[in-house]
Amino acid sequence: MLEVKSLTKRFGTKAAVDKVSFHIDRPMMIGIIGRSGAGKSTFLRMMNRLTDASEGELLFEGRNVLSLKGAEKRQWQSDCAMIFQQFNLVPRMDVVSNVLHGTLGRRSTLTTMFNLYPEEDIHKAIDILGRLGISEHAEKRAEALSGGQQQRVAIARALMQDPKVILADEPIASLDPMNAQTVMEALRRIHDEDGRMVIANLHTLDTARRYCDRIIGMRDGRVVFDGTPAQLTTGVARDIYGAGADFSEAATSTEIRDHEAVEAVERRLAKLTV
Amino acid sequence: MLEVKSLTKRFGTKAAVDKVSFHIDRPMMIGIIGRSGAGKSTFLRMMNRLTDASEGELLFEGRNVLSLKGAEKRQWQSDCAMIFQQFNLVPRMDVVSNVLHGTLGRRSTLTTMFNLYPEEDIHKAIDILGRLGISEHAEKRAEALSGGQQQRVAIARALMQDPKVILADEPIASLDPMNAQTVMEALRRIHDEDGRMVIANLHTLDTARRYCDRIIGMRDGRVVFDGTPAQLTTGVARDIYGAGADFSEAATSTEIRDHEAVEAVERRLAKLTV
Amino acid sequence: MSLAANPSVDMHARAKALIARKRMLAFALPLIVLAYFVYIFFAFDIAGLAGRMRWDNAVTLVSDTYSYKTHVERNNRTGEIKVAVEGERKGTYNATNYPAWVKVGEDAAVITLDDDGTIEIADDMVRYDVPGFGVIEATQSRTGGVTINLDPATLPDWISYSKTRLTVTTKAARLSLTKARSEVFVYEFGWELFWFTLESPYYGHGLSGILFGERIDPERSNLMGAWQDFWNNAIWRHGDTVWALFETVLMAFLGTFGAAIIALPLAFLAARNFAPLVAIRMAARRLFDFLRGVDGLIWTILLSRAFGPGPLTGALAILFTDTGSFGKLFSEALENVDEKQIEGVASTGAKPLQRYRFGVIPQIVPVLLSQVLYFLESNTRSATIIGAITGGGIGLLLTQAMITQKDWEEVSYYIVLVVLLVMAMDSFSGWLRRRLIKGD
Amino acid sequence: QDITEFRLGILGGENAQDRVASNQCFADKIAEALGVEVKVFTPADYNGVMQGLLGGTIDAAWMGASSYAGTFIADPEAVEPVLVKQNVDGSIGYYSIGFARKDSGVTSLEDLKGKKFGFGDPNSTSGYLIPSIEIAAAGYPMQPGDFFGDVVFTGGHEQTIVAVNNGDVDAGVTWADGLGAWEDGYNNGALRKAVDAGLVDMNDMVQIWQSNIIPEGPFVIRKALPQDVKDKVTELTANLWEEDADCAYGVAHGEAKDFIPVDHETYASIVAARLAQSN
Amino acid sequence: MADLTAVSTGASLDATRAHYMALTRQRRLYGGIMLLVFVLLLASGFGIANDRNAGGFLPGLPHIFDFPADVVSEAWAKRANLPGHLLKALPALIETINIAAVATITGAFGAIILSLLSTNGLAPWPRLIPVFRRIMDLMRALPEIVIALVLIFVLGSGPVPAAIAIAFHTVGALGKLFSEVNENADQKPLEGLASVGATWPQRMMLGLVPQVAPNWFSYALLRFEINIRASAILGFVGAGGIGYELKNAISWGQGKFDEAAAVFILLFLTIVVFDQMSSVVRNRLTHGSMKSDPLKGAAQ
Ligand SMILES: Nc1ncnc2c1ncn2[C@@H]1O[C@H](COP(=O)(O)OP(=O)(O)OP(=O)(O)O)[C@@H](O)[C@H]1O
Ligand SMILES: Nc1ncnc2c1ncn2[C@@H]1O[C@H](COP(=O)(O)OP(=O)(O)OP(=O)(O)O)[C@@H](O)[C@H]1O
Ligand SMILES: [Mg+2]
Ligand SMILES: [Mg+2]
Repeated sequence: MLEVKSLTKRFGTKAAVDKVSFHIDRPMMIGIIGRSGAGKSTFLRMMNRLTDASEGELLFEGRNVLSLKGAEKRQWQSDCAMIFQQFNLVPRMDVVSNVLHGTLGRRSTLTTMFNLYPEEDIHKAIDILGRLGISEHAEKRAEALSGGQQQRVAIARALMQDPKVILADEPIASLDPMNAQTVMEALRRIHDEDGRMVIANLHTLDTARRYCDRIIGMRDGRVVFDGTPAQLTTGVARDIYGAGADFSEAATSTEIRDHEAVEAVERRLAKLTV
Repeated sequence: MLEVKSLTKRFGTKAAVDKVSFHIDRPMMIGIIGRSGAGKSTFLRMMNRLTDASEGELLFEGRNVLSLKGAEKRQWQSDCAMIFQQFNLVPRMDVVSNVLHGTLGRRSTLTTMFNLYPEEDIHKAIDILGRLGISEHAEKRAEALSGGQQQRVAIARALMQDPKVILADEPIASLDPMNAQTVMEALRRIHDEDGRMVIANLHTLDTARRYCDRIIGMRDGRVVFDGTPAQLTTGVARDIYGAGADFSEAATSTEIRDHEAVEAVERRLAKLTV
Repeated sequence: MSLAANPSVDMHARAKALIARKRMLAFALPLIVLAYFVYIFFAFDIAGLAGRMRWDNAVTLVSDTYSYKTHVERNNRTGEIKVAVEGERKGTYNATNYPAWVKVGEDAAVITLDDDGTIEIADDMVRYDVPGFGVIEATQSRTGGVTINLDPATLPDWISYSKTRLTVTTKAARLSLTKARSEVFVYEFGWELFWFTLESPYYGHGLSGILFGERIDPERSNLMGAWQDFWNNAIWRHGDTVWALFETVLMAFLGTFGAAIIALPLAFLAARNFAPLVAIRMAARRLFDFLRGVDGLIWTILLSRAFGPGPLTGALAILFTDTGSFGKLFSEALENVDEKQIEGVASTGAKPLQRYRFGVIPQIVPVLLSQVLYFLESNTRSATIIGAITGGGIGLLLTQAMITQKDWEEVSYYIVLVVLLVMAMDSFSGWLRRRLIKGD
Repeated sequence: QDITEFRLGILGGENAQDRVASNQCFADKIAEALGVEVKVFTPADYNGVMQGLLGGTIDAAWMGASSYAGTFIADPEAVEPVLVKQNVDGSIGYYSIGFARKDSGVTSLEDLKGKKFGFGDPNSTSGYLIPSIEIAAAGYPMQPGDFFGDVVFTGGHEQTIVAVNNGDVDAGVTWADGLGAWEDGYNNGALRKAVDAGLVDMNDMVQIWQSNIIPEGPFVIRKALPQDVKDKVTELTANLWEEDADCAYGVAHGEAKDFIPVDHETYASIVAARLAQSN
Repeated sequence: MADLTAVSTGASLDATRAHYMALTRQRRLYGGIMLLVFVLLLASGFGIANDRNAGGFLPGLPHIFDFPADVVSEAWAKRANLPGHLLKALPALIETINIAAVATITGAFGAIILSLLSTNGLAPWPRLIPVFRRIMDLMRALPEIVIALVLIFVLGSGPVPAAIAIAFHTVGALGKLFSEVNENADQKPLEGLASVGATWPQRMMLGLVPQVAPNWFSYALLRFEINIRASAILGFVGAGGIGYELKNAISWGQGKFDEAAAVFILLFLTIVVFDQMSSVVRNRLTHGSMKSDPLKGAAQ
């Protein structure tokens, strides 16, 4: 279904993604982990064709999507939805319009210019919002929503594309734990119910473990782990993160604890590390 | 020394401070507690003459400070220093200048405009900063300092006024526990060493208990408690905060808990500070 | 952290140096400005200016803005006597409607002034009875010139006398006598004939008389007739003035929005993050600089050959400069757009135009709108100046009235209108800005 | 070819509104004669009308002598002068008048050695072009420093009068019709208007110089217009005093005798003067 | 906790749909009407202007370069004179720049005072705020040319009337922008100073000015740029400076176009140079430290 063959992206001389190869044969929920700068975002952006690859192939259902051009490229983009860490919505537009942007790839330029969407698309958008539990905000501007709600709007936009693959680049990194859980559950449910492939960059191990079927670990642009959640032991995690023996997962956990106290210490930490 | 006689402040029809009366006969360290909106800030602001009172008298050493005008009012303000929750320094100015602002009340407008501060004032400012342990930051801009350091600059400014009374409006509310402690200790030390009267609004019971000689509790603009720390039992606290039987002081405590998470971070902290 | 740390002596010295530096700065800036002003004092010759200043001109000007004069003139060759507001043909009284303060007889006129002074014109003689001074009597003859009953050596400075001419200037009136004519200017408060000219049957009728009184002109209803005569007032020309105001707004409107429409696509070419080629971006930027650098007024002159005088030329001149200004402002706004939104739209497979429409436009619309409306207001003011050159709008009327220095009351009328217009545009654009940017 | 509209340009020292109003009857007559709409334009300065005539956006105009010369120099084929205003005394000209304050002791050009002389607008025939040439020809060179201490432009006739009266300049030039008496500021001209407005008292003023007669500005028509249009407009204008004296009064902005034919020769000297003043 | 299991019921979704569709239809209608009105206004406005103009838009378009071409060709023919003309116009240019500078400095000073008097929370007499605001509106609304012409009448022509006229307008224009900046200033430092007994001038000077000075300066620079233009333009009505030279040369027509070209080049270069300089300085000044957009109230 999806085959990545020594995919490489170089910025200048530095390889952000370095001969990445793996193979996925059925729709799964896949988590990519790795520390900052490992190349996770770059990989997803290449897959969505927001960035061009330097080398390698990425075959989806047998077709190399990296060589697509013009209308075909846009067709692929509309088949392969992307969800961003910062939601990347149009904040001044209302929620439904943002969701309807998911149809841009298949509608003519002229009608969309004047916001003229077919009625069935509008209905579908509201249905999707309903499915994600935020239909009552349909008329509000996107900027008026909380982070978790905005991310769900972004997911709704992705669903509106009716994509075969959903890419999510650290979808919960700017959310508080409560919202993070809602969003991850939404993604999982979409995978379970619609059978779409979901690839999510995650920066927390326990999230990856809890929600994904398969986890790929990256380090310095290379794949250093590829397996099930069960195989992801603390030792492996240390490898991926290049951490020493004192590594504790707790520091990156999203579970709800005594935030006040933790934050207080975190602040001291931040001050000291400056 | 200080006598408050049915002091009242009305905003519209609502009385923010409602016939407050009490009497203090020697310099003490006094804590005012009460939940948000109880009228604590309004009382201090009236005392410093930042806000005008609606009714009542406030006699300091026999003189009603509420009826002072013009230069006499400014003279009183310079005798009665105020420390704010948000420090209220001039962020783009250096620390010494901020401290020197404490002398504005007794210097002519023109000389201060051109930075014509007498040399002994500058020396005194540095000495005060030294006493508070931040003299090495004297040349930095105030905005470049941490919250705790800024609050100590604000205290230095207050001391520079050589005031008879120091008012502090929730001086530690925007500080982390470590800084909070430093600041409260500084205030206490000033009281102990210089014998100045200190009145501090506090929102945490344990802080008030630990540092103050006398505690006044306010609720809905009225004084509902006036006594020693020992008299401030949990039952009384429930009264002040209008809480039910499930009230636990822990909710407002500043002590550090959640040992597991904290320890994890502390460990990282330890590593970094080496 | 220890509270007992002792500040080093070094810190004392450094703090002192710091304050000393700040003190220097505090003095330096005012001193530089002062030095510059001293230079200007000499460069602009302010000292000489004080001597050249003419307060009497200012007084003439100011008093003329709220008062008007009526000429009573005897042509000494024909003996004909004429009473006319501002000496204008259109304001000439006929025998039936002389104002109450003047009695015109056969070759004679008697004027009673506000301060109880009287002026008499009879034949070749004028007699001015000035209260508190006495009677000034003068005659002219073809051979003997002007003679006066006072001693020419001891005249007060408000009487100017020579063999050919006598001028007497008092608060209430001005009298002059030459061989050719005897003239009296009588000053009165107000803007003369502002509502109706002397020809109108409504002249001299009050508002209530017109609204509720009997029909004055049998041909027309009172309201209708009064409106017509007011609108077509031959001296003040209210109708033309309103038209001129409209033309001014029209120039500003067309120029501003035309420029915005043209500048928007060009701004994409000049924005770093959208320009296809550096060369194109540079070319677009220089074009904007050029359009802006040549002021609107100069564009007016340059365009006048092709389009001739008129409001279109003014609108085009505003359009040219503002295309430059908008181009620069818009391209800066475009360079500040948030890439995330564009990427979000692009990731759905949107076409380039759709990317601009949904990724870029919603972001820059508030900025653009606010700038365009701001310019609309300030261009209304510019349009008055441009109109003065290109021949259109209220600006032409205003500058012409000022340059000819004839009727300062008209000048003040136009100034009031311009100020009201600009203030109205100011609040209108402010209102629109709030509506459009807060809403949608 | 046919024309669809006729555009009349008007210059003059009057308020724009008055200019339109006093020429409205004239415009109506042309409209009637030609059967097309007539528009009246009143640009603020000489340049506006000159550019209009040169660019073909104005079809006919009353011009100043100097601005006609300027138009001719720019394009000799643009316009032709057809009529000129004839004064009540039969002349077709007016004068440039040099004047000074009486109390300054200046009574002739000779007295102005080393003093400050003021012109009006550099585009004005009587305020600059003619006096700058004739005074220089009389032996008083106009280069600042040669004879006069300084030579400045005040900006216009009205400003010159104010400047002389205020003592900003020691003497200046302005225009007058040369009829009537000096003490009235003549019958017509900038001085007379200033006297009427109460800006100056002629008792304080003294005349120090007068130019040769300067031809009034011509009524010009664009050469490219169809011949019958030119003929009709010219004929109509020439008969204006005879047929509608009131209207003619407005067009001439004042009393006059007639509009009489004129040709380019009348302005040849002005053209020469203007060329001489060009770089 | 917003949960996903509680899927919205069909009924409420239908209501949302219906409501949103109604909203969309209404928006489309309003949007369409607004667009139509705007286009109609623009078109009819253009029609009126075109009709009232001496020359039409379309016939004029091919001749748009006739006049510039005349100027350029004559200037080129007499290019040997250019350096001389440039030199001759230089004093006038300096005068123009001086006018703008003096007007900007004095105007900014007045604007600072008026803006402080009319900012909520800063004004010493809050009740007079509307009065000072109206004063600024009035000063802004009066075109410079009007003030200049009146002053020329009283003071005689020269740079002073122009400087006063521009300064007057600058007070109004900058005053409005300054008071917007002041409004965004942080009140806390001011309150801090008030608590030590500082006087009003001390509070403004020591508490407010450090916060807002960069923004004030940035706006003043922008205004300086605009004022150079304004002072050049006032020269057209006899207020001295380079505009007067340009007007005299350009309206003389054929014969002095070389002079006009020289003055024009000088003026254009000056404007561009100052424009670029001020935008460089402003960019540096406001980099990061500003809340409000300095270009929001750009050229007037
Ligand atoms: N546009 C770019 N130009 C140059 N280098 C880039 C660019 N984008 C990414 N990089 C570099 O490529 C490397 C991989 O970046 P990438 O954003 O993919 O990492 P990541 O795993 O997503 O990290 P994070 O968790 O911080 O988002 C980094 O070293 C980064 O600096
Ligand atoms: N300027 C004002 N205008 C109107 N009401 C005010 C104003 N300032 C304070 N109040 C009201 O007065 C009451 C007392 O306010 P105050 O700030 O003194 O309470 P507080 O005890 O300091 O509370 P907190 O702990 O939140 O600071 C509150 O209800 C508040 O809303
Ligand atoms: Mg990333
Ligand atoms: Mg409080």
